[in-house]
Amino acid sequence: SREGGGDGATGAAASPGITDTTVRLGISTPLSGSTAGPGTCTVAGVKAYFGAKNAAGGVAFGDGKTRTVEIEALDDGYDPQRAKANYDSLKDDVFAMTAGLGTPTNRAWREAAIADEVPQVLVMTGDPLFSDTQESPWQLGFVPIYQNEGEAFGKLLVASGAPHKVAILSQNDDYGAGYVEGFKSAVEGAANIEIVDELTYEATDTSVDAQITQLSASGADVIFNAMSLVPLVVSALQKAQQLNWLPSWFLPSNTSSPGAVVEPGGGAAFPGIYSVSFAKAPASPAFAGDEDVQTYLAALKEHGDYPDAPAFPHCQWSWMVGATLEQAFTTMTEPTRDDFMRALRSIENFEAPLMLPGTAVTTTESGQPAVPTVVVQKYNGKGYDTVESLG
Amino acid sequence: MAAELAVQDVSLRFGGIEVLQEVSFTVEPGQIFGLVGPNGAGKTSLFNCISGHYRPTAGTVRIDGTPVQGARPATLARHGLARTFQHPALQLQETVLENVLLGAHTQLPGGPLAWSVRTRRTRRAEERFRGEALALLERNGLAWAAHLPADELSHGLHKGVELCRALLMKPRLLLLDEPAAGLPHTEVENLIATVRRLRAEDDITVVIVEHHMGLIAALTDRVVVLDHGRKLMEGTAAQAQSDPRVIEAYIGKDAADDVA
Amino acid sequence: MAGARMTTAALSDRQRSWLRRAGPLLLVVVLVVVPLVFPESVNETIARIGVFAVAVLGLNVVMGYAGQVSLGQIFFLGLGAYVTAYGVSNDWNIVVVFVLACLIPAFVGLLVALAAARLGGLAIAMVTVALPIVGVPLAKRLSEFTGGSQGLSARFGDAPEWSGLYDDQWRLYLVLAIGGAVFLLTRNLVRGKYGRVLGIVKKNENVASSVGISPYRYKVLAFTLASLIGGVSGFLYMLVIQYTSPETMSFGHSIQLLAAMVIGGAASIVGSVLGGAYYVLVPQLTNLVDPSLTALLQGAVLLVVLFVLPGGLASLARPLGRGRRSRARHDPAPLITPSATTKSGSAADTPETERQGHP
Amino acid sequence: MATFIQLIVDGLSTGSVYAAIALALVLVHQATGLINFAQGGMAVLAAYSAWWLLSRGVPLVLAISASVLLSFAFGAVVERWLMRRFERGDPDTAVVVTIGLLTLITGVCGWLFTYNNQQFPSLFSLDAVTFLGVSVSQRSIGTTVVIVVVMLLLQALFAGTKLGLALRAVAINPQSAAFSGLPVERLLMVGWGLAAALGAIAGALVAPQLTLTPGMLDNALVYALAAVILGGLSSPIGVVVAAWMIGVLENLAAVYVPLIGYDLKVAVPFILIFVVLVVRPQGLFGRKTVVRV
Amino acid sequence: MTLLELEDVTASYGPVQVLDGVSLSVPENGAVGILGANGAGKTTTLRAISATVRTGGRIVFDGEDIRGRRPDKVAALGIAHVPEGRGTFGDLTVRENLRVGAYLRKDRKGIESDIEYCLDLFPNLQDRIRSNASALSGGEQQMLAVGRAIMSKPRLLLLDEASLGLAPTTAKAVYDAIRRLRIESGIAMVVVEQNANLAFTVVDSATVLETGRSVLTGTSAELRGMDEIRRAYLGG
Ligand SMILES: Nc1ncnc2c1ncn2[C@@H]1O[C@H](COP(=O)(O)OP(=O)(O)OP(=O)(O)O)[C@@H](O)[C@H]1O
Ligand SMILES: Nc1ncnc2c1ncn2[C@@H]1O[C@H](COP(=O)(O)OP(=O)(O)OP(=O)(O)O)[C@@H](O)[C@H]1O
Ligand SMILES: [Mg+2]
Ligand SMILES: [Mg+2]
Repeated sequence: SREGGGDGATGAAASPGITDTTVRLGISTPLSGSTAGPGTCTVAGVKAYFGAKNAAGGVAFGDGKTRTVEIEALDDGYDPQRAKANYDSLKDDVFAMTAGLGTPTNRAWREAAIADEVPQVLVMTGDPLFSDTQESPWQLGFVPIYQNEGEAFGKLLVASGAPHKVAILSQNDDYGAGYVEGFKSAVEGAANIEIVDELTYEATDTSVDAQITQLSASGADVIFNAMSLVPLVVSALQKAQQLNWLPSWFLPSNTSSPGAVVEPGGGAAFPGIYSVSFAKAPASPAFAGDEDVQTYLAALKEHGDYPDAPAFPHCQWSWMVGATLEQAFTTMTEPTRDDFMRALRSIENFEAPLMLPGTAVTTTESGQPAVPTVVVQKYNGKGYDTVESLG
Repeated sequence: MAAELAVQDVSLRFGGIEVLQEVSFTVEPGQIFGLVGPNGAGKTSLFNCISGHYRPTAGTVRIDGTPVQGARPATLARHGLARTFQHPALQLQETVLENVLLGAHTQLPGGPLAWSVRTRRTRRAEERFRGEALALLERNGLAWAAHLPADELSHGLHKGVELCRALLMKPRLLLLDEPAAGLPHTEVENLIATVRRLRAEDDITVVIVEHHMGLIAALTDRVVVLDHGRKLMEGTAAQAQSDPRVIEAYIGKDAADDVA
Repeated sequence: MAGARMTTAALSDRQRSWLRRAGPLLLVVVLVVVPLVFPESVNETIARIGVFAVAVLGLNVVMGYAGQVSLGQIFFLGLGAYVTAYGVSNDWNIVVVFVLACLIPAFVGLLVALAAARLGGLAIAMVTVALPIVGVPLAKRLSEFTGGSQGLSARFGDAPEWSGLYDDQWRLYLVLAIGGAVFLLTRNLVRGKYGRVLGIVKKNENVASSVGISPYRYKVLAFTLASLIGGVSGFLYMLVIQYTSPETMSFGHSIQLLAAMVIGGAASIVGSVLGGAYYVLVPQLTNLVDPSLTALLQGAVLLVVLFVLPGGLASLARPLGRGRRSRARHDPAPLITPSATTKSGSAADTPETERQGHP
Repeated sequence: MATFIQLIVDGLSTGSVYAAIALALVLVHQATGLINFAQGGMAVLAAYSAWWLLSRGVPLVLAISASVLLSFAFGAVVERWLMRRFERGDPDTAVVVTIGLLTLITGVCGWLFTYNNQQFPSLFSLDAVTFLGVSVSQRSIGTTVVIVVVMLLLQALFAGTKLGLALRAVAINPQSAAFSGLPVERLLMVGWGLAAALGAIAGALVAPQLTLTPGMLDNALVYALAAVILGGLSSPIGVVVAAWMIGVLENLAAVYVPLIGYDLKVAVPFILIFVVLVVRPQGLFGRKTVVRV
Repeated sequence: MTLLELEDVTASYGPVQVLDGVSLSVPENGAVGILGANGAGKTTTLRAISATVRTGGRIVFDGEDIRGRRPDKVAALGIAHVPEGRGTFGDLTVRENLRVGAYLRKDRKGIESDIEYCLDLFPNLQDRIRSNASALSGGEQQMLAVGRAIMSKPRLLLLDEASLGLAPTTAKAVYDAIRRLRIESGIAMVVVEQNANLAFTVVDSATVLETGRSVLTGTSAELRGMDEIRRAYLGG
């Protein structure tokens, strides 16, 4: 950047994208292509959250001013190059970049953001790099790093004490790898856990039947299934039933939606479908009455231009991103990016709306994203219930 | 110096079809040689066997004694063999001049690098051959068309352009496949003159496939008559035209009477 | 009429030679000034256009000029980018890195071509499709070189002190210099000898071989050149984007490159630039209009442009040239009546005047 | 052993998905001489229209039939108002136009129906049929059967019927076709219409398995193309066989060839293409086209 | 009465006008020849009739002006055009080519018998009945093109250098056949032919084109009598 140091350094002078009455946030996320579904959610949630706030007059900042929040969301089609382009076009007129989905698309402009001292915060990737304060001073991940999710389930499995044969099927990228890594670290050396077979698939595959067939032959009673593609998860569940192989099934947080995945997959047939989560699932009857969920769904329709029931958890997540940002704003005493980062990094045990009991936003520990913890849940035929133990 | 062409027991088959069967003949250096015969007799196929576009199933083709059957057409072209096609194949979008200049390919010096930095040498060569190409077109009465896209020329004129393209290759052996087809009488006479001049000026061997017996008679030193892939007879044009088998199979009894 | 034809010809000749001298000069001046006058974001956009203009140019060499359908061009961009990223992050000398970023893709391209060029038409297309499609998982597998699916970042080409330029200006100069050189060389190549060769190999291999051109050899040559140019674009990609990952070379982008080539104008140098601009600007445009309608808008734009200009954007310039050319006319010696020629004379002039109306 | 056979069966049912699109590609190519990248997109659009009808309470079979008819019309319209302009010109341009069409259709679907996955009910139940340790869903069987039927119909169309002959003639040489009084423009529309209708069937067959999204067939398309080239552009039977080969060999390679594995199994069809086409340029079952000198 | 009437027809390719005023009249069952140098406009004239080039003027067939109709509509009126050069369907077999020619006909039996007719008119085709047209020799393709036109049982036949690339015997056979067709089925025809001797065996009148306009028209007898014609076209 031509500013070199970026005018954040000069203290009181306001950073770009913020005035006394408004603050602009930028998002670069896939709104077209194969990841458009979740991508759209990452925008809808934040938009809905601040839409509602703005309607109520705006957000009260720590410097005593009340500002309305504008969201500038651009489509990068999951193409790193376009993500960088979006960043370049936004960096000078937004205060901070946030909520964008995807590892490569966020990595593409990470270094530039550091050089320009532009916040790239609460992004939707479990890539640990974004939560490493040394490496990434201007970044902060939001969702639990993939490892945490895998680990949580691994721990649960170990805790069950009973012997388990585990088959692993994971997506061949950092996403799948992260989950598996976390899971393995948890079951490391546990006597009762044996990993009998481990396969991968490509995000571009049209079917994983062969993998399921091969795994079913392994005689595993648990499958650790780190997949990010709804259709494939559905067909995997179906295929296993056809082969009438019925293991306990682990699904990641982003492909465990009751409505979109488990029901069409006929999940009821399995002894247990487990997932990890930190957000209330609107579809689950458990939360039907929950007024968090009510306000959320209402706002999503009204301000997030997202009429249908949210099909991906990313909608809930980005809603929480909104809340977390607000939390930071309220403790911000200067309209500068530096002060914003300071404020953002000093949130502790903030129970954002829609958060499940036992989870909270904590930004103070390095190496961890804003949401460090998840709880393991089990499918109950309609939605999920948090569980402490297997079975 | 003109090439000698020796075709020996050449046979060619496609699946079940016997296209050529043990055809043999020799064309002396500097001769103008005629190849005639009914449709589907195998004349063009024989050309293809000589120019390397087809690989004879049996037999040998020798140019100046060296066997060339199965050699790639491009290789033969680089060794001085040029041909025209029965169905003129031009770059219709390109100008006539560009089409003719293709004939200069093997004589243009320099590799991709030289041409992408446009060394003096390459520019000079390009200029020189442009000149030669234009001269050739002039000679064949096509100078006026040099800068027209080929598709704006009428069908009959494509033959002429192809001839120029072949001549720019400065061949030692030239194969012409029905050069007179589609030309009106006057143009045929010009063509005859051109080929004669060719033989007189640059020393070259020419083999012509043609159904225009007038042209064959006027030009050729010897002819071979093919029928159903076999050699029916060999001799002078006059002998051929008077040979009953040839009249029977090819020329037709009362062909003469038609000519009013 | 002969006279008339000559004067028009002479005229257009003079114009041409004038352009030939002034044109390039003007272009150079513009290229030198541009980076200095525009704001950072514009410079970055122009640089990005440069990157993909080069990529499209490569595709044009193999497909536009030589007629070999290649759906794999993006792979060579990706390869070049990876080589660059790897070299830079192991801080090798940048010149060495550049050379390798050209040669390695060229070599891979050569190997692929040696095999693919044996096949005809669509088969080649399918073999080239394989490149990005296999390339992505391959890049993930070779994670020690490629950083796996997390990709590689490499920042280089910052403005040196003495230049007194901002980084974006310096980088843009680099892009313009390297890209410009590639364009100039390619332009020269596709005129004259090799232009004719590629043209005939595209249209009619039998004729090509009959004039001493081995179609196979030149297909391989074209493909190798395309890969080399692809490698250069990869180097520039790294210079400008500073990050690459398997997604960089995903099949979809290869298809978009193809679209960009045709939109710009196949077998056209200017077209390659326009294609690069299309590739970069249309997504930005659709983002301005409505980020959630990218695909819809892109599709619409592509269809509209091609519907109006089937020859691509470059054809905007062409028809003028064609229309103006006065039509030479064959005047055979009068066969029947001497008057025939005079008639034909007037006959040829009438369309002449007509043409002034609608060039 | 059971696994081995199971893998083959799985491969066949995956192959059938590719075959479905491949057949439509063949139809268009025979009738217009070009490769239609939008084929998958048009199938998706058809599937969505069926899905929409379903959501309005129309019974499945009716909805699909309706979508088939709609697609026929759509295909014809696309030919008449879009492709017509490019049929005579440079084939590359025409292909890119179909790419643009694909993008547009994807965009429209995403806009109208969002990018979320929609469940599409299947004509056939998911229950597995099991014999000698191998289980296969009735859905896969049904899909395969339908595809075989369509394949035979196409084969018959091109081999025997006057319409098939006319379609091919127009694709090969429009001008001479016109000279013989063939209604060139109408035939082109019919060709596209038929292909689109066929695509609609394909869409309805595979949508339940892939779940309906705007990009549902993007990945399948590449395999379909591979099948078309491998099988021989002119032979419906050829492409179906090729599609099955690809599906099966892909699985076997992934499982039994460590070097390839699941991540690089996608290379299999292309290796196959290369090996086969070096020997048989016209593809497995393709009719050899002679280029005379 | 006249079947086809051209009244100073003009034609142009893009901006390039190549016919300026060609007039021509073909009576029912009549045969008219067109002579002219290369590039005179013979092919274009036929194209003008079969509507494959942009035209002006009047083109009246069987009483109605057909100018500007679509080629296939014109063909449907019973006008069969044997184009210059390769007019065949390369990837179709010889038999399929002939069947395409008969596309507009409904009488199955008639079609089959006519196919047989073509095949013994052109024995070469008989031998190659199963092979792709693209494999045929130049002359054989020419035969096939003529055959296809005959298959459509036209009222008006447009022959563009039908003898191009045909061996003398074959060329003669073709023209004999055409003459017979005229007599037996009363087909009218426009004959473009460089081999004027051959042309004059069927046509009763002819017009000479030069640079896009008719400069001379007359009966065969008259024309054959003229020295210029002899010199230019008959080589007498
Ligand atoms: N596609 C075209 N574009 C522009 N001009 C053309 C085109 N085709 C033909 N011409 C011109 O139209 C004129 C008449 O061409 P036409 O083919 O009718 O001649 P012709 O009498 O058939 O000659 P030939 O005996 O060689 O077939 C010629 O001057 C030719 O240059
Ligand atoms: N590539 C091929 N495949 C199949 N048959 C072929 C092939 N090439 C030639 N033939 C057959 O070989 C025979 C001879 O063809 P060729 O073109 O040599 O005849 P020709 O003597 O040139 O006849 P014409 O005087 O009509 O040009 C023809 O029957 C043709 O069908
Ligand atoms: Mg021949
Ligand atoms: Mg003509």
